[in-house]
Amino acid sequence: MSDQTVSALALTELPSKRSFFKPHRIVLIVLAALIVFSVVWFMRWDWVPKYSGRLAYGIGVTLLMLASTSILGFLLAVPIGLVQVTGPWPLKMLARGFCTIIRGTPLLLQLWLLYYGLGSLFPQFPEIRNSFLWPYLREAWPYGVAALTISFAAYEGEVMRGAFAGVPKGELEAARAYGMSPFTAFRRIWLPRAVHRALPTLTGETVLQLKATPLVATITVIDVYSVISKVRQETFITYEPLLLLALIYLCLTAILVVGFRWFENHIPTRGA
Amino acid sequence: MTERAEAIAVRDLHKRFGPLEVLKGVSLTAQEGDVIAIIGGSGSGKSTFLRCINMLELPSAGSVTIHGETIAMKADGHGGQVPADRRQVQRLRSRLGMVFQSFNLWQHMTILENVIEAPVHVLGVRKDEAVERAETLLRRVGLYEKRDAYPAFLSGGQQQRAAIARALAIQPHVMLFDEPTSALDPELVGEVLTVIGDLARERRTMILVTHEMKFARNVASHVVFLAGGVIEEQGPPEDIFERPKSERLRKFISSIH
Amino acid sequence: MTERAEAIAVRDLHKRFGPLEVLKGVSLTAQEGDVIAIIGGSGSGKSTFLRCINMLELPSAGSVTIHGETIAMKADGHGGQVPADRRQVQRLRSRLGMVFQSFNLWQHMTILENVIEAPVHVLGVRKDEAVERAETLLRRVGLYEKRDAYPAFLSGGQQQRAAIARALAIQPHVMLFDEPTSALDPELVGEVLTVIGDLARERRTMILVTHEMKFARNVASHVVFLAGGVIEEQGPPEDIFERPKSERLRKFISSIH
Amino acid sequence: MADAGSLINWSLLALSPPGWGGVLLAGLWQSVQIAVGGYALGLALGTGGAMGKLYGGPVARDLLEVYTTLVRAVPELVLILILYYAGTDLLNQLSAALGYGTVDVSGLAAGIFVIGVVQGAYSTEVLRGAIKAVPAGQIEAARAYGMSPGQIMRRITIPAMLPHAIPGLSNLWLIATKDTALLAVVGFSELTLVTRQAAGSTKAYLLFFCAAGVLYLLLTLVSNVLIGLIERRYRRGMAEPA
Amino acid sequence: QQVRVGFAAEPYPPFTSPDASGNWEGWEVDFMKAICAEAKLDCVVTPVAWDGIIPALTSNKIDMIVGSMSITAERLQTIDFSDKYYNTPTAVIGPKGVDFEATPEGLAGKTIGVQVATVHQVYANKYFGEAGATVKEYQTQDEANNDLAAGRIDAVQADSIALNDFLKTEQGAACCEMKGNVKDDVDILGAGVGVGLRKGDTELKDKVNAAIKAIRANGTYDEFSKKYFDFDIYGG
Ligand SMILES: Nc1ncnc2c1ncn2[C@@H]1O[C@H](COP(=O)(O)OP(=O)(O)OP(=O)(O)O)[C@@H](O)[C@H]1O
Ligand SMILES: Nc1ncnc2c1ncn2[C@@H]1O[C@H](COP(=O)(O)OP(=O)(O)OP(=O)(O)O)[C@@H](O)[C@H]1O
Ligand SMILES: [Mg+2]
Ligand SMILES: [Mg+2]
Repeated sequence: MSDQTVSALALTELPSKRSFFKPHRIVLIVLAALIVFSVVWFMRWDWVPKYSGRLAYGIGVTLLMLASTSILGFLLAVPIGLVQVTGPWPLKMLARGFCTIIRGTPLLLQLWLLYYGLGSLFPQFPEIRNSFLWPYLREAWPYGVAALTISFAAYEGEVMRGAFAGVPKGELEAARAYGMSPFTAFRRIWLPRAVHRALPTLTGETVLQLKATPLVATITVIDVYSVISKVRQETFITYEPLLLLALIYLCLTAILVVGFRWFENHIPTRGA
Repeated sequence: MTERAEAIAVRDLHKRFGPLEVLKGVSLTAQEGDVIAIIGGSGSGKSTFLRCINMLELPSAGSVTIHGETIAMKADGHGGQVPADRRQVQRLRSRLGMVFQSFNLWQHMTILENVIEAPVHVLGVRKDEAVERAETLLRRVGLYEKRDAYPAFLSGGQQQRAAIARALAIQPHVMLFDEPTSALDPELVGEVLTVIGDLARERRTMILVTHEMKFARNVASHVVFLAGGVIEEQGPPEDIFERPKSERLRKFISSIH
Repeated sequence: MTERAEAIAVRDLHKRFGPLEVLKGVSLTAQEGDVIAIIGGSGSGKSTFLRCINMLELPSAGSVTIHGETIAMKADGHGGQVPADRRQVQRLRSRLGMVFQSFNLWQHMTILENVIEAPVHVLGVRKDEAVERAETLLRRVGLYEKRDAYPAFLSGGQQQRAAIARALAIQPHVMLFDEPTSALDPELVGEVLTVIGDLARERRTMILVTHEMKFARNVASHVVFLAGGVIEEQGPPEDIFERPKSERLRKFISSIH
Repeated sequence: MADAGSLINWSLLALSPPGWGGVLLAGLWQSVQIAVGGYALGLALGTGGAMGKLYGGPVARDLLEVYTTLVRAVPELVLILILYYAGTDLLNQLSAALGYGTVDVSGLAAGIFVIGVVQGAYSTEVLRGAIKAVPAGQIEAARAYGMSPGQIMRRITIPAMLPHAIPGLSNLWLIATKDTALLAVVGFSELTLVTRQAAGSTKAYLLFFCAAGVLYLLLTLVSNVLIGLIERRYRRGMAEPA
Repeated sequence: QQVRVGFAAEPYPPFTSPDASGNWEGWEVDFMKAICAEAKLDCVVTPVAWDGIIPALTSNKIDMIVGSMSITAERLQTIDFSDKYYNTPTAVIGPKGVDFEATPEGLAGKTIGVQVATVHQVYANKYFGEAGATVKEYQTQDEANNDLAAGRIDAVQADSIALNDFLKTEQGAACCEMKGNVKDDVDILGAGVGVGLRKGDTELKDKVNAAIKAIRANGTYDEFSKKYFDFDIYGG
C-alpha cells in the first residue's frame, strides 16, 4: 500500500488548527456543543464511575498490545523486507508468500485460526502440555500478540521491501569501495538508510495497528473493547458505551498522531 | 620516476560483460606522486577500468597490485576469476579513496559522520581522533561550517567536496576519481576542480577519469587515452594534447574543442 | 485597418488580487487579421491580461467584447464583478483558442482525442467530421504520425504543436498564446515558432504574450508593451523596437538584448 | 487423536451435507455481495465526499472533515457495531418520522450500509488525493475551451484522476472484502461466521479456518488479476509504466 | 404478519445450531416452529450475535428472542418476557481426574469458562469470582467447551442440558465429566427460560403465551421434546 493509501485509511494528521475560527464554524461549534450536551444530558452515563478502573486497565492492555506488536512486528518486517530484495530465491518466495497470505486474509480469521485452531491442537501433544510454555499457551494473549505481530510484519514487510530496494545503489557501492565488509555495510549503511525511508509511513501503519487491536477481544483478551462489551451486557445500555469507546479510540489515535509528529519534528530531518 | 615506490600496478586487465569485451588488456603503473588522467570517448571503458582497480567490477583476467601487494584471484569455474580472499580485498580497498561521479554520500548521516564512518568502522580509528582529522579535512575543502548538515541540504559542488574529504579520511595510498564533476551544474564545477588541483599540486597519487581536458592538461603528470578497450596512446600531457600521434586521439581531441 | 471587423475589444480592464492591483485600466482592440504581441517584464500582468480575456481570471472592472458580443457582467456584492450568464461565457470561450505555456494537453487522451474533444463535446460537431478536420490540422503541425500517441510520450515541442492544433480545431475567431515557447528546451523552440509564424502569415487574428523579441518583431502587426499595470507604449514593431519613446521600454529592450 | 489422518477429515468440506462446503460457499457469496455493495456505496459516498471536500461550501467541507476524521481514527469493528445498531435504528426512525413506516432493514442491507459508510470515508480521501493530483492546467484548458463544469468533471477530471485513484481504490476493494469478516461479530452469516459455526459444530477448527482462509485468499488473488488488467488499461497515458 | 425471530448466531446445541446445510435445528427450533404454527405467525429466523441480541430487539432488528434466555429481573428492566417454556438447573463440568465440587470453595483458584452475556456469566462472577476463581468469557458455548477440552480452563458453567449434550459428544466424553449443579439463585439464574419480547409489544406477548399454553395442552410440546430428552424439560 502506498503512503497515500495508508493515510486514506488511518488518520495521520490532525486537522490544522490554523485559522480555526471562521464565522460559519461558530454555528457548527454551537451545534456540536448542543449535540454533546444532549448526549451527556439525555443519555445514561451513571455507569462510567463504576467501570472507570476496568476501563483504565483495558486501555492499558490495548496500548500494551499496540506497543509490543508494533515493535515485534517491525523487527520481523526487517528480514522479511530484506530477503525479498536480496535473499536467495527460496527465502524470497517464502517471504513473498507470507506477505501475500497474511495480507490476503482477514485478521479476524487469522486470530481465530491461531487461537481456536492451533491453540486447540497444542494440548493434544503431551510434550507441549508438559513444557514450561504451557502456562503461557493456555492464555489468550500470546495468540493475540502473535496474530497482530504477524499482521504488522506482513504489511510493514512490504514497506521495508520498498525501503531496502529504494536505497540508492551508489551509496552501497561507496560502502564497499571504502572496504566495509558486507555485514558492516548492512549494519551501518543499508539498514539505517532503509529504516529512515520507512519512517514516514510508520504513523499510518501504527494507527492502523491500533485500529486492529480490538479484534483480540474476540479471543477473550480483556482490552478496552472487551471492557465496553462487558458494560453493555451488564447494563443493557446499547449506545452509550459504544460512543465512549469511539471517543477513547479517537483520543488514542490523536495522541499517537501528535506523538509521532512531535517525534518527527524533534529528530533532525535527513532530506531525501 | 624510477626512484619513487610503485603505488599501483595494473597488469593486462581484461573485462568482459557477457559477449562484450570492454577492456582488452590494459596495463598501467602509477608511481607515488603520479597524477594520471584517463581520457577517452563515452563507453570506452574508463569507469570500468577504475572500478576494476578496487574490485567493484571483477576483472575477467589480469592482476591488480596495490603498494606491492597483489590481489589474489582464483578461477570462478566459469572462465572468469574471483578474489581468493575477501578480507584482503576489503583491506586493500581501504587504501584506495574512491570519489564517484554522483557523490554517493550516505544520506542518513551528517557530513561529519560521512567522513568519520570508514576510519572508525573499517580502520578502527578512535572516534575522537577521527573527528579531529575529519574536521581538518573539512576545513581544507571549505565545508567546516556544514559538518553537521545532511547531504540532501548541500549543493552538488559541496556534496562532491564532502565526498573528497570522505575519501581522504582513510588516508588512502591512491585517490580514484570517476568524472568527479560531470554530475555538477557548470557553475559548480570550478570549486571541485580547485580542490582536486590542490591535491595534485601536493603530489598525492591520483588516477582520475575526466572530461575536463583543460584541467587534465594542467594537473596530470601523465595522460592515458583509452579507446577500443586498449590504451591507444599515453604520455605527458603536452605530448598527448599537442602532438597526438594516433588518428583516433587526434579526432577525439578535435571533437572536444 | 478600419475596414476590417473588430475581433476583440477590451475596455478599461482592471484586475486586483487582494491588495495588489495588477492591471490598472488596459484597453486594446484587435481587428481581424491583427497579430498583437504583448511584451513586458516578468510580473507585469501579461498572463493576467490574457486570462482575463477569456474569463479564466475575472476582471475586477472593465469589459471584454468578442466579435461584437460583450460579456455581460454583474456586481458580485464584494465590489468586484462576475459574469451574468455562465453559458454566454462558455459560448464565447469556445470562440477563443488558448495555447498555454505548459501545453496542458489532457494526459488521458491521445493527441487526436485531445484535438477533437472540444469540437465534439462543446461545439457539437459530428465525430467523423471532427476527426477529419483534426487530421488535417495535425498534418499541418507535422504530428499526423503521432495522432494515436499519448501526450506523455511526446517531446515538449511536439506537445505544444499538438496544443496549437487543439486550439485551431474549434475554428476560433482569435488565437491566444501565453508564452508558448518558454517551457521548451531551446532546441525545441524553433519548431513551435515556425508553426505560429505560419499562422501569422495567414493573417489569423492572434494575441500572443512572448519573450521571443526577434520573433515578435517578425510576425506581429502591432506590439503592446505592458508595464506598471498599464500599456506604457504600443505601435508597429519597427517603432517599438527601434524607436522606443518611453524610458521604461528603452530599458526593457536593452535588457533583453 | 494425535495421528495426522484423523486430524484432517476432508469429507467435512464436501459440498453437500453432511459436508459443510456448501455452507462455506454460501457464506462466501454473502461476503462477496456485501463487499460489492459496500464498496459501491462507499464509492458513491466517496465521490460525493471528495467533491464536497474540494469544491463544497465551508460547512460541507467541515462536516466531511469530521466524517473522514472519525472514521479514520476509530477501529472498523467499533464503527461496525455503532452503525449496525445505531445507524439502522436511526434510519428506521427517520423513515418513520417521514411517514414511510419502519423500513425492514434486511441483514444484507445493514451489512452493505455499514461497510459502505466506512468505505465512504476511505474513498473520499483516496479520490480527493487523486483529483488533487490532476494538474490544474488540464482543468483550466477545459474551461478555456468552453466546457461546462459538468462536462469538465465528466470528460476531464474523472478520467484524468483515475490512474491516480486506481491503486488506492484497489486497496480499498481488498479491504472491503476483508472487512466483511468483521460482520461476524454482529452475527451476520458471512464467510467468517459460518466458518466459526461449522468449526464449532464439528470441532475441526483448524480445517475450517484454513479452508476459509483459502477462500479469502482466492478472492484476493482473483481480484489482484482483475486489478492488474484495469490498471494496465487506465495507465496508458502515463509516462512511466506501472 | 411477519415476525423476525432472533436466534443466537453462535451454535448452542441441543437447542439451536446450524447444520451442514445451513438450516437451524434443535429443540428450540422445533419449539419456535410449534408456537409460530399455533399462533399463525409468519416467522423468519434471523441470527444475531448473542451479546447484541437484546439491543437488536430494542432497536427493532428482530421482534422476539428465542434463545434459551432466562427470565431475570435485570433483563426485565429492559425487555419483556413471555411465560417460561423450559427450566433446567445450572451445572458445572470439569476435566476427568480432577476432583472438585461446583461450589465457591471447590472452584477457588480455578479458571471457569462461561458464555458471555448469560446468566451464568453473572452467576459465576458473583459466586465464584468473588471466591477467587478467574472467570473467562466466551462468545460461544462451543468455544468454552473446546477450551475446557484443550485444558486451557478448568471448568465450564452452563445450562445442564447443554453441558450434558456436550459430554455426550466424542470430545466431551473423552475429556470431561459433570461436577454437579450449582446452588440455585433465582434472582440471577431466573425462573426459567422465556421468549424475549420488546416492552409494550403486548399483542405479540399474548399470542406467544397463548401458543405456549396450547402446545403444552395439546401434546405437541411433549412430542418434539421426546426427540431430544428422556425427561421433562419444562421443569417445576
Ligand atoms: N554492468 C554492466 N553490464 C553490461 N555492460 C556494461 C556494464 N557496465 C558497463 N557496461 C558497458 O561497458 C562499456 C564501457 O562502460 P564504461 O561505463 O566503463 O564507459 P565510460 O568510458 O566510463 O563511459 P562514460 O564516459 O560514458 O562514463 C559500455 O559499453 C557499457 O555499456
Ligand atoms: N492568482 C493570483 N493570486 C495573486 N496574485 C497573482 C495571481 N496571479 C498572478 N498574480 C500576481 O500578478 C502579477 C502579474 O502576474 P502575471 O502572471 O500576469 O505576470 P506576467 O507578466 O505573465 O509575468 P511572467 O512573464 O513572469 O509570466 C504578479 O505579481 C503575480 O504575482
Ligand atoms: Mg564512466
Ligand atoms: Mg506569464
